[in-house]
Amino acid sequence: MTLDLKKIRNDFPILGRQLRPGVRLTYLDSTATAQKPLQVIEAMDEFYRKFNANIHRGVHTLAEESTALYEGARERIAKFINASSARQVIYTRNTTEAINLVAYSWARANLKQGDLVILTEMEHHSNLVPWHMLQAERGIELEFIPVTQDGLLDLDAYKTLLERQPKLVSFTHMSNVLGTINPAAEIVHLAHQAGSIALVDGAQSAPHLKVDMQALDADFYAFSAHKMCGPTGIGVLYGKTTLLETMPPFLGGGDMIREVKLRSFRANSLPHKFEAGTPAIAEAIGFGAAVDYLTSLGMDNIAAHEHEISEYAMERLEEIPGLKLFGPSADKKGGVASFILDGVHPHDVAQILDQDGIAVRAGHHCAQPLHEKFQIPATSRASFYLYNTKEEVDLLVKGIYKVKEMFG
Amino acid sequence: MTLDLKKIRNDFPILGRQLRPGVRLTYLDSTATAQKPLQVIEAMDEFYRKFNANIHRGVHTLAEESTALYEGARERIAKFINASSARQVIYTRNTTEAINLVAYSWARANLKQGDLVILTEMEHHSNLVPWHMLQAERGIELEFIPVTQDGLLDLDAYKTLLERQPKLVSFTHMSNVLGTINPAAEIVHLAHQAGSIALVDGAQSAPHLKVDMQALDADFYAFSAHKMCGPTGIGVLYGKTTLLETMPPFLGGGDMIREVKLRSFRANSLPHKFEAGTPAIAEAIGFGAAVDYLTSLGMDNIAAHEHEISEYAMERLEEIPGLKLFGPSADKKGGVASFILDGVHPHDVAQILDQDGIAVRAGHHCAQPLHEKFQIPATSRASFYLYNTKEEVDLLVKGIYKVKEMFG
Amino acid sequence: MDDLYREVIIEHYKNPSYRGKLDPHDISFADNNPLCGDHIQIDLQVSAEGIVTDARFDGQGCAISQASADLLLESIIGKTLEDVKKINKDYILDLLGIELGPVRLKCALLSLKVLKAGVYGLQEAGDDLVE
Amino acid sequence: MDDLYREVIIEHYKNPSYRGKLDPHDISFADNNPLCGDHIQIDLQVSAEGIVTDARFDGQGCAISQASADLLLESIIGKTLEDVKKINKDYILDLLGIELGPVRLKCALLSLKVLKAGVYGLQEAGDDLVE
Ligand SMILES: Cc1ncc(COP(=O)(O)O)c(C=O)c1O
Ligand SMILES: Cc1ncc(COP(=O)(O)O)c(C=O)c1O
Repeated sequence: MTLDLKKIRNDFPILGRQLRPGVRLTYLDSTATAQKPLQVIEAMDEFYRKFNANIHRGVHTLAEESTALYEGARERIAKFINASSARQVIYTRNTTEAINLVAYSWARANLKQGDLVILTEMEHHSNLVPWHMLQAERGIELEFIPVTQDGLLDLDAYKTLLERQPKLVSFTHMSNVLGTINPAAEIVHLAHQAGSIALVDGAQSAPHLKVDMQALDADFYAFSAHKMCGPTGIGVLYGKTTLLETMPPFLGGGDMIREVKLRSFRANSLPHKFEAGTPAIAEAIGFGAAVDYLTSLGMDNIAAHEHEISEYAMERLEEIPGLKLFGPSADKKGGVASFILDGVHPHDVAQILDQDGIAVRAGHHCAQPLHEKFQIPATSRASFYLYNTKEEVDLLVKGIYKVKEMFG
Repeated sequence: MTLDLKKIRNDFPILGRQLRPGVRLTYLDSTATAQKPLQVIEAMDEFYRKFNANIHRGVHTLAEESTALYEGARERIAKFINASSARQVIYTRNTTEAINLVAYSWARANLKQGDLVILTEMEHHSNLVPWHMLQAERGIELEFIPVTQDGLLDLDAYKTLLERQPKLVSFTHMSNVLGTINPAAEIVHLAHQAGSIALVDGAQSAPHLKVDMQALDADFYAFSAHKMCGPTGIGVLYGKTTLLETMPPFLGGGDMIREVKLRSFRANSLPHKFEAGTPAIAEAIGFGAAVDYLTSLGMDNIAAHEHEISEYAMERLEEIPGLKLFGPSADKKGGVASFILDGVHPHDVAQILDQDGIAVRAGHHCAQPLHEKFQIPATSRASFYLYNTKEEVDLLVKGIYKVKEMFG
Repeated sequence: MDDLYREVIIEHYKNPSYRGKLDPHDISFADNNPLCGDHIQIDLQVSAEGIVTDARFDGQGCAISQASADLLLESIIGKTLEDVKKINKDYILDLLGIELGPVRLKCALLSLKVLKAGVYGLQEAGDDLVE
Repeated sequence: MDDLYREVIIEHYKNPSYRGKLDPHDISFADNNPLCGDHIQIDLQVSAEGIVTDARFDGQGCAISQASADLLLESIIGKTLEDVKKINKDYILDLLGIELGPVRLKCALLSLKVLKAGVYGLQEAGDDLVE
C-alpha cells in the first residue's frame, strides 16, 4: 500500500510553514529529529488540559487516569517492537540515556579490566562515549568493526574479533550518516554464539523499519521518540527480562523503590526499578500516540516509501558534478544522503539551501570517528521520512546547483 | 498585591473539568505535580507546530530558532533563581536526576570510604536512595539531622554532627509531607563553615518561594518543572561554576562532547558537558514559559496567597475531631496539610474524597523514613498552590466529615 | 453509597475473620505495597496432601486491601496449593465485585501477591505473580 | 545575494590574507568547534612590548569561520595583548557586518575563542571567553 502523502502532510502543521515570505519549508532533516503529527501534539495537549496528575501513587481520579494513560502507552510501545512484555520497556530520556543506563548498570556490574567490548567505526557518539568513560574508569578494552569504503560493516573482521571473546557487542542498526542498514539479527546471532550479549542502537531503525524483538533477539535495544514522530524528552531501553532483573538500579529516588528505610532501600520490580522520580508522563503518552500513528500507516509502507524517495534522491544527486555521496547503494540503506561538494564547506551548503527553505544538516552528525575515517571533517546530510516527496528532492537538487554557482 | 484568582483559574483548563456529571475537580495535589496554565501548554504546542528541530548542530532556520528558544529558556530560568550565569543551569529530567547527577559525578569523584554525608529525617526518597547506593558502593557514612515532634529540623543536633566534618550536607528546602520550610541559608552557611559543600533539594521551594542562589549560597540546587506549572520531563541542576567545571561528565553521548576520537573524547564546556543526547527541547521551552508565568504573578504574591489558604486550612482542619495534622504551625510551613483520621486508612480518605472530585494524595509521599519516625505507614495530604481558594478548603473539610460518617 | 465501598467490603474491613497470625505455620511470607508502604503478612497451615487447612493475614492497609485479604483467605481454605497458584487478578476482582483503576488495583492485589510469593517460596512478591 | 554571504566574506574566504603558520611564533593555540568539528590554529608573533606583530590561522571551516578568522587577525596586528583580551562577540559581528543565529555564531566566534585562549594561556577555548 502506498502512502497518501497529501493526507499525511496535512497531519504535520509545520510542513505548511512559510519560513519567510514566499519561502516554504522543505524539511530534510528527520534523521536529526522528525516532525510531529497533530495526533501526537494533541494527545499531549489533551493530557495537560484534562488528565494531568502525578502517577502511580495517587488514588484520585486524575491520578488513576494519568497512570492508565502512561502505562497504556508502554503497552503499545512494547507491542510496536514486539516485546513479549511491557515490563521490558523502560522509559528513558532518549537513546543516549538508554545506552548509558546499560553502561552504568549492566556494564559496571559485569565488566572488569581487560574485558572486551566490540563497537563499530560507524557509531554515533552516544554509543562511543559511554564506553570511553568505562574504559577510562575500568580498563575495559574496545575494538571496532571496520567500515568498508562503500560504507558497510566488515563482517569477516567482526568474526575475527569475536574470537577474542567479547562480553558485549554494541552497534547501530542503521547509520545516521551513511544510512547503512546493518544485518542486525546476524550480528546479534554471531555475538551470542561467541558468548557475548548484544546491544542494538535502534535510534535510526525504530523510526524507519519494522523491528521485532523476537526476531532480532538483541539483549538490549535503545531508541528515541523524537526521531519517530514522538515528543522530545522520552526514549526507551528494551531489555531481556532476565538481564534487567539481575541488573542493579541506575538512578535512585521515588518510584524505583519497593521500600525505603533511613539507611537502606529495596528496589522495585520491572520496569519501575529503572524509572526514578516523576517520569516524562506527557511525553510517554505522546510516544504512545506516535507509535499508534506509525502503526496506522504501516511500518512496511513507510519503509517502502522512504526507499522510493531515497533511490530517486541518489540518482539525482549522483548526476551533480563535484558532488560525492557517502554510504552504500540505495538497496542497502535507509533514507539518508550524506555528501560533500567540491570546494564548499558543508555549513555553507546548508546555509545557502536554507535561504530557499531547505533544511539539511551539516557537520559531523555526532559521528566524528566515521568522518575521520573518510578523512573529512563534515558532510551535508539530507534525510527523508514518511512525509517527504520527490518534489522535495528536486528542490534539493536545484538548491545544490545554486550553491555551486555562488562558490563557483 | 493579591492574586486575581478568577483570572488565574481561567488560565488552567483542567480546573474547569467535570470529573463526572455534576462533580467538579477540586485539585489539592500540587505538591505531587502542579497543573499547567495555557501559557505553558500553548508554548509547547506552538513549538511543535512551528519551530521543531534538533538543536545546536543545525544551521537551518528551524534549528537556529529552536536552539534560540531552548537556550533562551535557560537564561530565564537562571534569572528566576538569580543564578549569576545561565551556564550554571543544567537541564535534567527532574529533581531526582539532578541529585543523582551530583551523586554520580561529584560524589563518586570526591567521596571515599568513611566520608560523611549529612541528610535529614524528612528527606524525599530522591535525596535518600542515591546516597544509599553510594553507601553500598563506596562505604560512605550517612547521618541524619533529626526531625522534632513538631516537624522541625533539630539544628543543635546538626551542629553536633558538623563536628564530624562532613563532606556534603544534602537537605530539602521544604518538606513535601510536613510543609516545613527549613532555614536553608543558615544550614548552608553552617555547612560551609564546617568545610562541607551543600546541596539543596528545591523541588518544593522553587515552586512556592522566591529563591535566590546568591542569598542561598548553595553549591547545588535541584528542582523540577512539573511542580511549578511547567511540563513533565524537565528539571534543573544548578551548581556553582567552579564545582561544575571540575566535575567529570555523567552521561556520555552527543552534545556533551568537544571532540570524539575512536578511542577517546574531550568533554564540552558548561552547561553542555552534562547534557548528553537530544535533550527535552519542547519541555525546556515549556519550563521557560512556566517561569515567565510565575514571574508575571510574582513569587512573593504567590507565597502570600498560599500562606493565607494554608493558615485557613490549618484552622478548619484542626477543628475536626479525630483528625491529627503533622508538621509545624502555619507560619513555619508552606501550603501542605498532611493528616490522619482516626480509624480510617489514608487511602480510604482519599478515595472517598475523590467521589466528590476532591483530589488529595494518600500514602508515604516518597518519605517512608519520615512516616516511620512518626510511626504511621501513611498520611493523607492536601496541598495548595496559586490557583487554590478558601472555598476549596471548605469542600475538603466537608468531604472529611463525610468520610468520618461512612467509617463511623 | 459508592461501588468501591460496598457493604461487604466495609464489613470485611471492620470485622475481618482471618486477621491474625498462625503459630505454628507451614508457610509465612510478608511484603509491602511499594506505592503506599502498606505491609501484609500471610501465614498458612498446609496438610500433608498440600491442602490449605488454615490461613491468617496481618498488617496494615486500606479497606480495599484488608477486605480483599480477608475474602481471599476465606476462599482458599480447603484448596490445594496448586489451585492457589492459579489464582489471578480476575479472581480477586470477582471476590470484591468491583472495578478498580491501576492504583487501587495494587491495593486489592497485595494479599494475592504475598500469598503466591509464599506458596512459590520466592524472595519477593512481584507484579508478574498476578498478571 | 544574501546578507550572510556578503562579498567581503566570500572574498576573505576564497583569498585569505592571514592563512598559514608562523615559525617561529610566541603564541600558538588550536581548538575545535564542538558543534561541527571544525578546527582552527592561530599563531602569533608578539613584540617585547606585548604588541602583536604578525598573525596566521590554519585549519578548516566554513566561509563564516574562515572569513572571520582572516578579518580578526587583520584587525589585531599592531594591537597589544591587553587590547586583544578585551575583544568580544560584538567586535566580530561588527567586522563581519552581519547578524547571526546561535549556531552560526559559534562558527564566527571560533577564531576569537582560540585567539583568546592562546593569549590567556588556557587549556581550552571556552564559550565564556567571548561572552
Ligand atoms: C522534596 C522533594 N524532593 C524531591 C522530589 C522529587 O521530584 P521529582 O519526582 O520531580 O524528581 C519531590 C517530589 O515529589 C519532593 O517533594
Ligand atoms: C544512530 C544514532 N544513535 C544514537 C542517537 C542519539 O539519539 P538521542 O540524541 O535521541 O539520544 C542518534 C541520534 O542522533 C543516532 O542517529
